[in-house]
Amino acid sequence: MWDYTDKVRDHFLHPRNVGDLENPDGMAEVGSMACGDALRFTFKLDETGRIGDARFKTFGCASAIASASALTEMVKGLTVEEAEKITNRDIAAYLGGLPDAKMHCSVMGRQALEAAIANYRGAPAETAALVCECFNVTGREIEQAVSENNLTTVEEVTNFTKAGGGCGTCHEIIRGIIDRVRSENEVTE
Amino acid sequence: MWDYTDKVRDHFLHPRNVGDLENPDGMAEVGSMACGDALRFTFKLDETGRIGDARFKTFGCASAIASASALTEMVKGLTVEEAEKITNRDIAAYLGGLPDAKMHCSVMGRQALEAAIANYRGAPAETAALVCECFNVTGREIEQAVSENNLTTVEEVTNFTKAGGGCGTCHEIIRGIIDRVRSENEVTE
Amino acid sequence: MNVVYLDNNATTRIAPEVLDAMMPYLTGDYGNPSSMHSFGGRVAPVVEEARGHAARLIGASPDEIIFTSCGTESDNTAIRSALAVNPDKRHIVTSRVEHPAVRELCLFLARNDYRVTEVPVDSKGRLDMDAYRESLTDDTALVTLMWANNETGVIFPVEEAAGIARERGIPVHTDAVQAVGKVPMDADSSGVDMLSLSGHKLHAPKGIGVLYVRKGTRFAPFLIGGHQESERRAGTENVPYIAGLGKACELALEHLPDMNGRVRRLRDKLEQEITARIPHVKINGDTENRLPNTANISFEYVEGESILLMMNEYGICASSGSACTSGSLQPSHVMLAMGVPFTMAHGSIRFSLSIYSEEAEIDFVVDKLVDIITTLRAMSPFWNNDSRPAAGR
Amino acid sequence: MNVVYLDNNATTRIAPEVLDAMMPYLTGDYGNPSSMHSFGGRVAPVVEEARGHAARLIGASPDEIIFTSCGTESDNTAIRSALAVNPDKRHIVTSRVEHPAVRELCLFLARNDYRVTEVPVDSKGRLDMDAYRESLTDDTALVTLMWANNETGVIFPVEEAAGIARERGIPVHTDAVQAVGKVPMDADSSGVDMLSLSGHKLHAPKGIGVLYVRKGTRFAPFLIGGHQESERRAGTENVPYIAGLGKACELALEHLPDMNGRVRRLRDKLEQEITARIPHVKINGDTENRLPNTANISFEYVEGESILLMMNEYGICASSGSACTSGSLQPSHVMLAMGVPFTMAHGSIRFSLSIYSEEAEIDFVVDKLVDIITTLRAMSPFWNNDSRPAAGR
Ligand SMILES: Cc1ncc(COP(=O)(O)O)c(C=O)c1O
Ligand SMILES: Cc1ncc(COP(=O)(O)O)c(C=O)c1O
Ligand code: FES
Ligand code: FES
Repeated sequence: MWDYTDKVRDHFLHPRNVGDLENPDGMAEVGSMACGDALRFTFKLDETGRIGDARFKTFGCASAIASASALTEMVKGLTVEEAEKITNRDIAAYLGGLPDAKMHCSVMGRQALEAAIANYRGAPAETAALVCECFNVTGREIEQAVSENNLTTVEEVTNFTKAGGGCGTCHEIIRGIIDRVRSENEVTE
Repeated sequence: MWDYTDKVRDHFLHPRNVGDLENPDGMAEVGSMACGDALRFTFKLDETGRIGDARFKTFGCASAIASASALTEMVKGLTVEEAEKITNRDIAAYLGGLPDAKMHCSVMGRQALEAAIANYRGAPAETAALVCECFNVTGREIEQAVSENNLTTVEEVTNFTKAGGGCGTCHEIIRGIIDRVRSENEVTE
Repeated sequence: MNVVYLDNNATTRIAPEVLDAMMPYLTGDYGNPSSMHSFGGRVAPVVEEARGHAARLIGASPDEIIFTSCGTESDNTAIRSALAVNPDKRHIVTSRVEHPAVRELCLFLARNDYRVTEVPVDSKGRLDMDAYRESLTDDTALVTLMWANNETGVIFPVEEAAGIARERGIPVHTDAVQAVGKVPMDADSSGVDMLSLSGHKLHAPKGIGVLYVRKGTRFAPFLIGGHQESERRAGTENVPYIAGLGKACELALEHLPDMNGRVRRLRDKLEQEITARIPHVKINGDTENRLPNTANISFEYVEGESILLMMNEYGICASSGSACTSGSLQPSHVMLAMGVPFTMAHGSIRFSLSIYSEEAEIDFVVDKLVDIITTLRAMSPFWNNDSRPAAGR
Repeated sequence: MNVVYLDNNATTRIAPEVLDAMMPYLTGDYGNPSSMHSFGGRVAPVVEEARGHAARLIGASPDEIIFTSCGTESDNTAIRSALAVNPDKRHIVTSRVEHPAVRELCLFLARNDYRVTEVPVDSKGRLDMDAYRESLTDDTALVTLMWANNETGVIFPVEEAAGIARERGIPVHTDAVQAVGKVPMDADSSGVDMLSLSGHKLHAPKGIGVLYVRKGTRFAPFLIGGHQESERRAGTENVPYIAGLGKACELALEHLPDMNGRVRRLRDKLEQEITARIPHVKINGDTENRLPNTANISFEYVEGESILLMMNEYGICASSGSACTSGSLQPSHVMLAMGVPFTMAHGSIRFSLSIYSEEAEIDFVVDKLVDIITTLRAMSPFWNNDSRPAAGR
């Protein structure tokens, strides 16, 4: 805390623009729980073609939260082309600097921005947050496997996707995905 | 100091019977300057055949001085045969004990007593305090060489007795002996 | 702001009595105990009195106590000594969850001509005794196992492990830095040959420790130089801290019942209230066999540093893993060894109480935590606002 | 009884300002600087401020400063590190008059696969530079030479020696424990790669030291464990003593002129009066090149412990050789290396002053010494009562 700037502290304790936008023009998820930080970033353009609103959700340390909060503030009012020029150093500078060991938080912000812009330009929404680090399997892949094959146990998911077949630390998340997909299916059924 | 008994402290600060007796009945010198402690011990019998007086001179640490002082007190009033039974442990006990590392001081006392009694019984006075450790040469030997051969330098003494031919730490003492013998000779000449 | 200090496994306040015991040697009585004048010499008995108190606390005799500069030095000394006196044996047995003062040294040795077996633990942090038994070989120079874990408080069956090693003639060291003063201990009957403790975990200052070396144990000094500590640890004696540690050991013995009664109940209350009022939390470690002061709690779907820093806003001090590992992105090696899932490992917080902890503090912490976890989960992409995990999205 | 403390090379009083600087961290501010809460974190800058003061005193930059637990640890760390980073070289060059913290370790290494050359000194304690030059070989892993001798105060030409070694690519360590704070020093331009100092020689407490390691010097830690001191020295930081050492370094820099002016004159007066009033005394060591506070004086035909203990009766503190060697029957290795004859070596006393020393104390000591030496000589079999040596009787 003592080597965070006041600006970081402020954005951590009073984060701006927390949440998810409905029907965003661009969205991306980067990072993973295994890595220790993850970020979901969404934005919407206004009638003038500029970024009118942006939101984030972050799992991570104080500087991850602050970097995401800063990013949402920084992009507002910019065109996509202008926003595209924001670097991770810009994010860190906006916050008055980040400790060396925490610069990766600004990098994550930059990555999310990039991926969300790509999504806006037509790439599939990158909800590629890795769930299983051991086998490099994203949440979306697991979701698909569960819903398409009506899977109900982690073991089944492992059989279909390999996810969960290594260290086992992702089992809880896989179980969460199963629960969610099943409850969604119940609703729709 | 803190691990010396009050008795040691007392005999160190207020030693009894310091000095040399003239025409002693028994005398001895033990130890050497190189060893770090040395003791000259003399005694005289009274008319009843008991030890009437005893004196010491000590070069050494507090417990060496105290041990010698104690020894002179202990022997007074004893017959030579009784005195002969005094052990180094008796000396230490008389002082209320000595630190382990200092027991050798009581041993030196015992040795001086033994040698002085031997001298009383006819052995030559043991003024055998080593002057030169390297070549095991006593003060008396050097004295003799100096006086018989009229030596005037340390080098000459080394030539005659070997004393001083090693580490050289005894040179000062040898010089002292030369000075003394020569001044004594001057007087008698 | 009032500080609520629940980070006593990281370091403790210096007890006022301890400071009092130190003050003479920080002011007028500054002599060197090895000096030949009584101004210095009179502080030598102070060192010996402290040695007696340390010995009594751990069930040893005073000449088995060597004062060192910290727990790390005690650990390093023990391990290096065991290897030095037995140069032909090249194998070390330890656990996966040791403090860095043991673990990093073992890892270093593993890169330098030694074989190191890290015995695993189960999901509750309990030592795998079968694996332990199997790990011992004729080439084993040392077993080093912590008495209690700094992150979870889990207590290892060190005495049983020592018995097994001794049967095979293998010397045993235990890092008891977290256990001393929190649970009763008898080094003498424990079967261990060497035992480390650190002053700043028991209300003495940082920068003083003890290595217990059982009488008759072959020993090679680590710091080589002057004759201090009966030639077993060179360096002018830190008289003020030694005096302070002595007093701290005396107090710790007195306070053992409070630690194992009132403090244990406060810890239990903390855990119960948190699990009752916050969903998706988990207590890490073997709750049957634990230090009375330690609670290691995982808050799923949020990250530890954020929790710590939000608590910090309320003056609440705790830690995430050990102080040493805080700030790194990796969950602690202890959590990893226990197989705690990342969802929980990243959000694990250690609360460690002391005899100075009070019930009102516990209540305050629980109240604030409810808010903090809610706030952070609202920001988490892995959490839905209807209080359910949103895993995988 | 008033204490006249002339044993400052053994240890010093803690300066009141130093104690003041320490007190916050001995009381309310007990946090661990590595903690993630600001209660702990706010003491981290305290450590850095102290590092700055230590660096300024010795002419280094702060990141070249490693805090250790004592001078002995600094010395051991430096020597072990130099050998560890250069495992193929098996030769060490040192002097005959080093402190045990260097010498005993070198002797230990000489029994364990290393060759050690102890460069001799002359009768004034001056390093034999020709022998030094010749001692260096392609196999030399380290030169370790003290900056100033603890018993005599003699200053070695460490900078010149370092230059010679550096030309051959040999790393140089200097034990500057006695020199720091007594003579000006600039580690940066000195050419040495590592330098040790100890707090308790400069009015900080016993149990804190510094190892300076020049930027770019390859280094292997001695204490292995946590990440403290930028991974160069594990163990929870001794914050109070570090803060105290910082203040002590700041003060020492301020007091350098007093030390080299007033204190030096007091020391000179002590020597002059003693030699004037007591026959058969000798000043040991190179009086041209000496610490300003140290006088080593031999009183012939009497033994050191007796002198010390008689002075002790008057509250006068000094030492015979170093505190470590006192109590042994052998004259110190320093006196032996200088070839001081036994008649004088056994009766050598070290008086070491500090900025707290006063003229009245010096007068008092001289008066008492006249009596003491007379008394002891009257008891000596090597002395006649007419004030002449009686050597050989
Ligand atoms: C020259 C020298 N080196 C090293 C040391 C050792 O320092 P410490 O007692 O802090 O270990 C001392 C003093 O004891 C010393 O005088
Ligand atoms: C289990 C354990 N061992 C060793 C240590 C190291 O002790 P110190 O910080 O005194 O070096 C600690 C604490 O830091 C610890 O918790
Ligand atoms: S992270 Fe999925 S099995 Fe290791
Ligand atoms: S003692 Fe005489 S030469 Fe060594």
